[in-house]
Amino acid sequence: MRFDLARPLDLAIALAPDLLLMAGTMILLLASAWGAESPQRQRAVGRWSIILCVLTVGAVIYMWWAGHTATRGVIAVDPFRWATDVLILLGAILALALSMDYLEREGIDVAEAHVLILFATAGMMLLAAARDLMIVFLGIELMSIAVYVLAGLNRRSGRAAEAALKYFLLGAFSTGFLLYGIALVFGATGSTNIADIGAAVLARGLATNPMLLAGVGLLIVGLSFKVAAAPFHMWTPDVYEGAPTPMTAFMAAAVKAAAFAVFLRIWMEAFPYLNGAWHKPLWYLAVFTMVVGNVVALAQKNIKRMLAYSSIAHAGYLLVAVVVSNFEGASAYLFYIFAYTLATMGAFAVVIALSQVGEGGHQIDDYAGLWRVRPGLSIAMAVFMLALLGFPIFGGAGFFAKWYVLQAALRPPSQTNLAIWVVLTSVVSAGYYLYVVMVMFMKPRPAEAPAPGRVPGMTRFVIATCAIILLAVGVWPRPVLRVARQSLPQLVHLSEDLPRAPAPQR
Amino acid sequence: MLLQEVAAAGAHPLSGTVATWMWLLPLLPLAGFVLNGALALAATYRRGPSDPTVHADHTHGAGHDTGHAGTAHPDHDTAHHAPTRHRYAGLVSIIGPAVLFAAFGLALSIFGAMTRVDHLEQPFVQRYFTWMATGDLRIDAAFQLDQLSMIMVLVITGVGALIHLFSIGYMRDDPGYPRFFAYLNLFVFFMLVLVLGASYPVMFIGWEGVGLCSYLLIGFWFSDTANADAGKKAFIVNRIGDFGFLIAMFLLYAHIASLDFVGISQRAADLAPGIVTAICLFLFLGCAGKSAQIPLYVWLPDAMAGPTPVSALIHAATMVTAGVYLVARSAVLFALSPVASLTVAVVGALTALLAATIGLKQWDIKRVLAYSTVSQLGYMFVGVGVGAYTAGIFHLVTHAFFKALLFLGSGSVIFAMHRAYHATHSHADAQDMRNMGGLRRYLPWTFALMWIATLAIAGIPLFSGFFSKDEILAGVFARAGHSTLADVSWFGIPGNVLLYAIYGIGLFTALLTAIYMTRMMLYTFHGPNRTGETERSHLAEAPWVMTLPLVVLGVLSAIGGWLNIPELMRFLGPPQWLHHWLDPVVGAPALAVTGGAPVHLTHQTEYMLIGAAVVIAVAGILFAVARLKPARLVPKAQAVPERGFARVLANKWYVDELYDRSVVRPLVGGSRRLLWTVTDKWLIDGLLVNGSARLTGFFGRIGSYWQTGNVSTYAWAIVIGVLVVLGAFTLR
Amino acid sequence: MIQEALFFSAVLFIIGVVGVLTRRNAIIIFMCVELMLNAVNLSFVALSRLYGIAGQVFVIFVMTVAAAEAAVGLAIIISIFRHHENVDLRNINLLRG
Amino acid sequence: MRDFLGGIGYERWVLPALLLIPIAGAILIYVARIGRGRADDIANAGSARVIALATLTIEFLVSAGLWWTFDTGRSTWQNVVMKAWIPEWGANFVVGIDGIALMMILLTTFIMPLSVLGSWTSIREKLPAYYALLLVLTTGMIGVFISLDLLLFYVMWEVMLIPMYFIIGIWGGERRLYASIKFFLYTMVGSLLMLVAILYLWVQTWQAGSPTFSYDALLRSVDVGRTAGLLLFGAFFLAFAVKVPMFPFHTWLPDAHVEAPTAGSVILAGIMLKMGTYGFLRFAMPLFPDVAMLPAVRTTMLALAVIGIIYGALVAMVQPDFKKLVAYSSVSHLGFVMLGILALTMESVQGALMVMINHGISTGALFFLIGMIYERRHSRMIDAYGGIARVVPLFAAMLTIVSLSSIGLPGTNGFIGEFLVLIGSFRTQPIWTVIAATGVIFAAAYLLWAIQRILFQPVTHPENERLTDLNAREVVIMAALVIPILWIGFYPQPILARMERSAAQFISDVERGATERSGSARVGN
Repeated sequence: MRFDLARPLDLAIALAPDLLLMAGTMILLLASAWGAESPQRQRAVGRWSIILCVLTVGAVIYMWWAGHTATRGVIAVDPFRWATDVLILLGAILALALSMDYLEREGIDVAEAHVLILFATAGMMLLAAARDLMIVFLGIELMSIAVYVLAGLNRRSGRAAEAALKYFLLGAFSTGFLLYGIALVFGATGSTNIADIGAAVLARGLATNPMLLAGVGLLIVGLSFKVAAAPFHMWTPDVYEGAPTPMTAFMAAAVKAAAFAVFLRIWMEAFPYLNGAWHKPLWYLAVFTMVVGNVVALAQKNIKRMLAYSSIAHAGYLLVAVVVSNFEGASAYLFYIFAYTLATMGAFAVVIALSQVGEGGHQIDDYAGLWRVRPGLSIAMAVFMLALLGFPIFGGAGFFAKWYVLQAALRPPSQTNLAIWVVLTSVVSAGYYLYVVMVMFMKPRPAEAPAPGRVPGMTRFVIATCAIILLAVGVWPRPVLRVARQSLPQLVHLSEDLPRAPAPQR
Repeated sequence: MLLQEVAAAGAHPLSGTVATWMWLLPLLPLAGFVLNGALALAATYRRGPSDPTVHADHTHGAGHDTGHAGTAHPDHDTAHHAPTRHRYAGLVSIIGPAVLFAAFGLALSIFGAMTRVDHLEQPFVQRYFTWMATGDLRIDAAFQLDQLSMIMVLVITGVGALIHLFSIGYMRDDPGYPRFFAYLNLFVFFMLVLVLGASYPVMFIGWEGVGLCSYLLIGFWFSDTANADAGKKAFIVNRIGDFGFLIAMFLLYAHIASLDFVGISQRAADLAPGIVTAICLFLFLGCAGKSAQIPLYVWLPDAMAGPTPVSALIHAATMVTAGVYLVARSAVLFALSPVASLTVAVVGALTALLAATIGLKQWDIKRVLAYSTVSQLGYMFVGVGVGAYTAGIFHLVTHAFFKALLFLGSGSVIFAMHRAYHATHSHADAQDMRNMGGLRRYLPWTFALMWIATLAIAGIPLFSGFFSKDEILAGVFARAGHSTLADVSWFGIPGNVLLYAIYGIGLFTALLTAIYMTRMMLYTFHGPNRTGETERSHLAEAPWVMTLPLVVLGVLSAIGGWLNIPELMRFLGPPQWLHHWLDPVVGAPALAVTGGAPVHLTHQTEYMLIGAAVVIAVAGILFAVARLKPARLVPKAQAVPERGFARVLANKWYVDELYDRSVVRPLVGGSRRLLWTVTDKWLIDGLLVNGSARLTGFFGRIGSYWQTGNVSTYAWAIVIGVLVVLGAFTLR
Repeated sequence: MIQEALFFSAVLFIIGVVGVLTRRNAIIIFMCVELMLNAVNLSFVALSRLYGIAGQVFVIFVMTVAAAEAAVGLAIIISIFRHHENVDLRNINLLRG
Repeated sequence: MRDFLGGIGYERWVLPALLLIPIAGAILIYVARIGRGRADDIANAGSARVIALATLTIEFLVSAGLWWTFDTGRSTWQNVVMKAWIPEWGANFVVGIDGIALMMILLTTFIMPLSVLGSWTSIREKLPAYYALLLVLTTGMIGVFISLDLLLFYVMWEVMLIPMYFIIGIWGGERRLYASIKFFLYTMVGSLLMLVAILYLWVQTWQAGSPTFSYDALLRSVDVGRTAGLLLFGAFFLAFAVKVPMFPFHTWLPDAHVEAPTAGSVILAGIMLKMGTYGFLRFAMPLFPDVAMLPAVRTTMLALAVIGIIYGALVAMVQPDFKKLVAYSSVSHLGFVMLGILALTMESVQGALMVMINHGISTGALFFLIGMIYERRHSRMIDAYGGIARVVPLFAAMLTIVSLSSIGLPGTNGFIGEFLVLIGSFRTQPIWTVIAATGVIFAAAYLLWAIQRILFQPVTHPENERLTDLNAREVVIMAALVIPILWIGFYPQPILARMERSAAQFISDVERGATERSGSARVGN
């Protein structure tokens, strides 16, 4: 059925899954704050959070199945939103599972960690639904603030505190730019609704309006920071290394998914008619991100910093999908994020399984000869590395992800040179991904190296599911592919009523 | 498909006769090889442990076939040590020669069948199966029997059988006895395939096969580096020749799309003159490689490192003559290109002269014979070069007899010398003439028979050598006056002048031949004995199994000339028998060279030519007897090194050193330094591959260096980013 | 009137940015970021004269969010203080490379 | 035999079966390992070897059926099996064979069981993983040869890489890390560019209405104009030239060969090098005939091929390490194959195919022999040996026969291939052929010099006295390789007959395509 978003009841129903999640989170917040801190409480809250997420996924899938649409309004009701929601919730569930074990092992009995993850997820779902710059700002802030705290969760370690501080200061700084961008766009077009902006740009031919262009530029800056695109990426390695590993995984996967969802939606709806004015900067941004991400990753000796740069590189590949900014780009984004989330979550899960208490043992060379001691873990890690590299069959869905992005890039108007950049940087990425595999499989196990402890239940579950799903989709990608192709953002067809934007009074 | 084709060749007069069994000729020696080879391996192979890595360090693997006699003589064939005969020696010495005699018997019966058929125009071709057929190339595994190949088969099986007999005695105590006979049989198999092949590719199988066998047999005593090197050198130089043969085949196929002799003879006429010359020159490059002509003759003297029967069979009688057979077989092509024929003749003459000069100053008895072989081969190429194909083949046959005899004779001398030195445990060189002298008292049979061969090779009348060599020289002289060769000019020199020059060189070489052969005889058999007091008593004639083949060969080299008696001497027997016999094969091309009509010399000129040849031969012998004083010779140990021109000759005009420095060393050194180190290691690997890896690594380190860790740097990066993005908008 | 307001808010914004770049103390930097946000609020209020009430609603949103951000931010700065006795950013570079 | 196989629907299930049998074997190896504890060295993981050998022997027997059921008359694909894989993109699981693919499959299934036998005792640790990787590698290789869908081809092409990377990396020699990463990156650069080329072609079909990866559809429909064609051909060329390896892209081969375990080198040289030339035969030239036939492009490729022959032979001559020598000799042999393909006459293309098969057998045998003496003496240096013919006569006999086959002595299989390539190429490229023919001389030089320094000459090292001769297992391997060497040398006709039509098809595709597309005067010799 078709929601008329002007009526609050319809709006509430349209936001049902988000409201369900937020309500659940409130309850859990009270529950975790009620009693004394203890590992059992922490695990209980964790379990309940996962159940809540699963319920939300159920709600999302119901809304998706019902096929609701909505008039032009503050939020969007289209399959693209539901698909992004599912991906975000998938990331959240995996992060929650990992953090339950991790917090117990590290002795941080902070049940609120799970609640914060849920808050961040709520923020992201809001972003996915946002069709108004105001909602975008709200979503970003809700997500970011929760994640700032998550980064600094481990009160005992100075590194976590430093990571949180850096993320906070630079996050706030970039939000400033984002906000200023929104203001300028508001100033130029008179509205914060993406569809109205698009219509206004077309109606009043604002393509060359300096104020609008400046606003768009600042919007790109704000979102690029969140996505960790190249010149704005410098916070990522430090924050990823400092933050507790499950939180890093959450940041790498879910945050990126949400941020790119907004990126895509704005660019496909608001600014398609700027006759490519924004095309050039995004193009350079994508190439620069890919190159910096991959090349600097080569020099990394710490696995978490390496994975940080790898996530920057993948942000570059996703930017290619944005640059293409057509339906192919959107479905390529969805498929890519699906594969990327599984691979990154899996990789960080393995890192958790192999690291000692107190964030030790993160040097790649500590993994020397691991295959001889822990064959299962090393094979899983190899699968994740090859997935991130984009290798067929052994890398599973990773290959089809990169293939889909390349294919989107080569569609007319084809960006052949961009495709070449993707391919060449992939070769460079083989350098560090395979280094991990080589260290694990081909180097002899040093005698004095401590045998890694038993892998806790949930982490083992996460690693297994990620690897198996990846490999399965790698062989038979059709189901995920069909979903990705159909869930496209429902763009406002210009035939609908034009905006009632008030003419600017002098 | 196999058998119908054999039956289909019904039309040929020979099809009903025993000739249909001609495929058995090569098959017999092949069977011999398989049996002897199995025996050789059975004796020495002991199965290794199932897990070699664990077993690697502490077991003792003792192979029987020690490959070399106890005393480590570097380059001489010391045949035996403690007389322990090989376990299967008896069995092998039956299989080896029996197979050859059977083949010889079959060959004789086929020859008989061929003579009964009055005039045999068409060659008898048997196709067994299609070997290679792609696109419009179709090569059948087919044998062709005609008069020319019959003669060659008779020589190969006949002389081969005698040499097998000789080897029973000569190799008696060698631990590698079955292996020797296996390789020898394999050689005969490949040689028969070579001569019986019906097309160039099938012939090429034999061609490279004999090259392989000569490699295996030269390096038979492989534990000496010198022998192994000689084998390798022979094979690689042969391979250079084979390269020429291959290119000739490609040219033939590219231009007349057929490679079998029958097809070529039909279509040879429509080849362009330039192409025919190219084909013939490349074919001759193949012959030069195989039959040791300039510039590829260097391997034959080193091939003496192999056992003497090998030198006799392969490097005197059969393999080295394959080149002459090839030219005779492709007479159709050579007749069409006078320039190529002249080249063959000129190179033949020069090789004959060069080898003869070197032969003068060699001290090793086998090296003298080796250079004499090279020289005589030169003669044969002069014969077939100028178009006197019959004369060339005739000299080939007679040379097979007396050169095999000379080699086997020198074998029995070496056998005796080695037995003597072995008895007294002295390490003197059993092959050096300076250690011999006066052996006629101890080896009477060998002495007498070798004199027959020497007279034959020198060209003394009534001996085989005289008839064949004189026929070649007469052929050259006649064609100088009137033939297609005479009219054409060769690099500016008119044909007839060239032919007369060749005739002159031929005469002078005959003189040199007489001199160095007599020199060899004098130093070996005449004058005082220099072997040494104690050894002298042990010098004795070789057992009958070695002397009998010598006698047979002696008889053949004496009466060999009877095969093709010149017109002039009709009184001796049926004249020009070989000429009429080979007429169907090489008759037409020979006529083509002499411009349609058979050339004939007036009786006066013939007498004059014969007279000159006789005078030369006799003068050579007398000159040697007069000048050389065997008495003044001293054993090799005390011998003073030669000086001046003699040293140049002794060192073979330094040709080996020239090749080594000009070709081998730059090639090997160049590819090590220039190709491998520079191109491969530095340029491609160092610069491009590892270079690009190091470059990206370097940029990576820069990137991580800028990651300073303090917030203000990051803030600056963001601001710069903002400025860049906004900037990008303005300049679009 | 709008132009002057927008220009003034741009100036304020730039002062905020410069403040973030040059200052060393975490709290000062945070205050500069707040300044940037308020600069944007100013431009929003100015623009709402043109496009009606939507601008001012946005300002309310921004202020609440800024408050929440301040709370969380200061908590983080306190945790840094606990580790380093000072909040001078120059010696906070444990994580680098 | 043919009707029996026809009866059980052999055509329909054989090709998918060939892909699945090795996978089943790999799974079986790990199933057999459950609950057998950690240690998997030879002592208690021997079952892995047996399962691998059984699986690959079954694979060979199944594939041997193809030899009889292959219809030499038909020029279309045979035993075609088609299943939808990703319809959205028009990618299907399409497999089928023609003459060329048939022989390559038989070569693969013939060499794989021997390579398992060859590494029976030389691989001593982590056996289950090793043999599982070998089995997966078989699937990858056979997949490349039979796939008629470009996406499937690309996936199989990459799948083949990982097992070999691990085999070299884990069970290799001292510098295995460097060698394996170099091998991987070298091939990956080429194949990723090919990926972009395939995608570009795919987008063309997408624009023309129905997106498809099917080889036949692309063969007919690809017409991308000269400049794009040049770039695409360049991408394909690079991917396959690295694999062949052609001259400038060959430096990975010696390292990979030297450091790989015996079975690894055998498979690398025997089968994986043929992927490159197969790629040229199947994809690079038929898809872009007008570009391939451009005089400049064709001459450059010919030059690289002939340089490869001479360069490979000369550098092989000066190698101290016998395995590196054989590796460079492979560069030389594969140069002949490329010359044969580029000359585009029936004889030369058939010759090229024969050299691909014969090189697989003779170089495979050479690597087995090197592996055998390496197991005994743990050294690959030629100077570490000398005069061992006396101590290990059977080994010496085998090494001599195999070297002669590698030199191309008539009567062995080597000669058939080289002779056909040279005689065929002479008709269209006489100058290049004459230069290439000198390669025949160098081949004799470097190999004979090597086996002389190993087999003949006096015994200088005392350890060589205690070498043990071949055991039963090794004799079986060598017999299985020497028999085809002599058999193909003596009677190659059945193989040539089977490949005739596919070679003719290849030539007509390239020449017809070249004339149609370029529209210019008839391109060719």
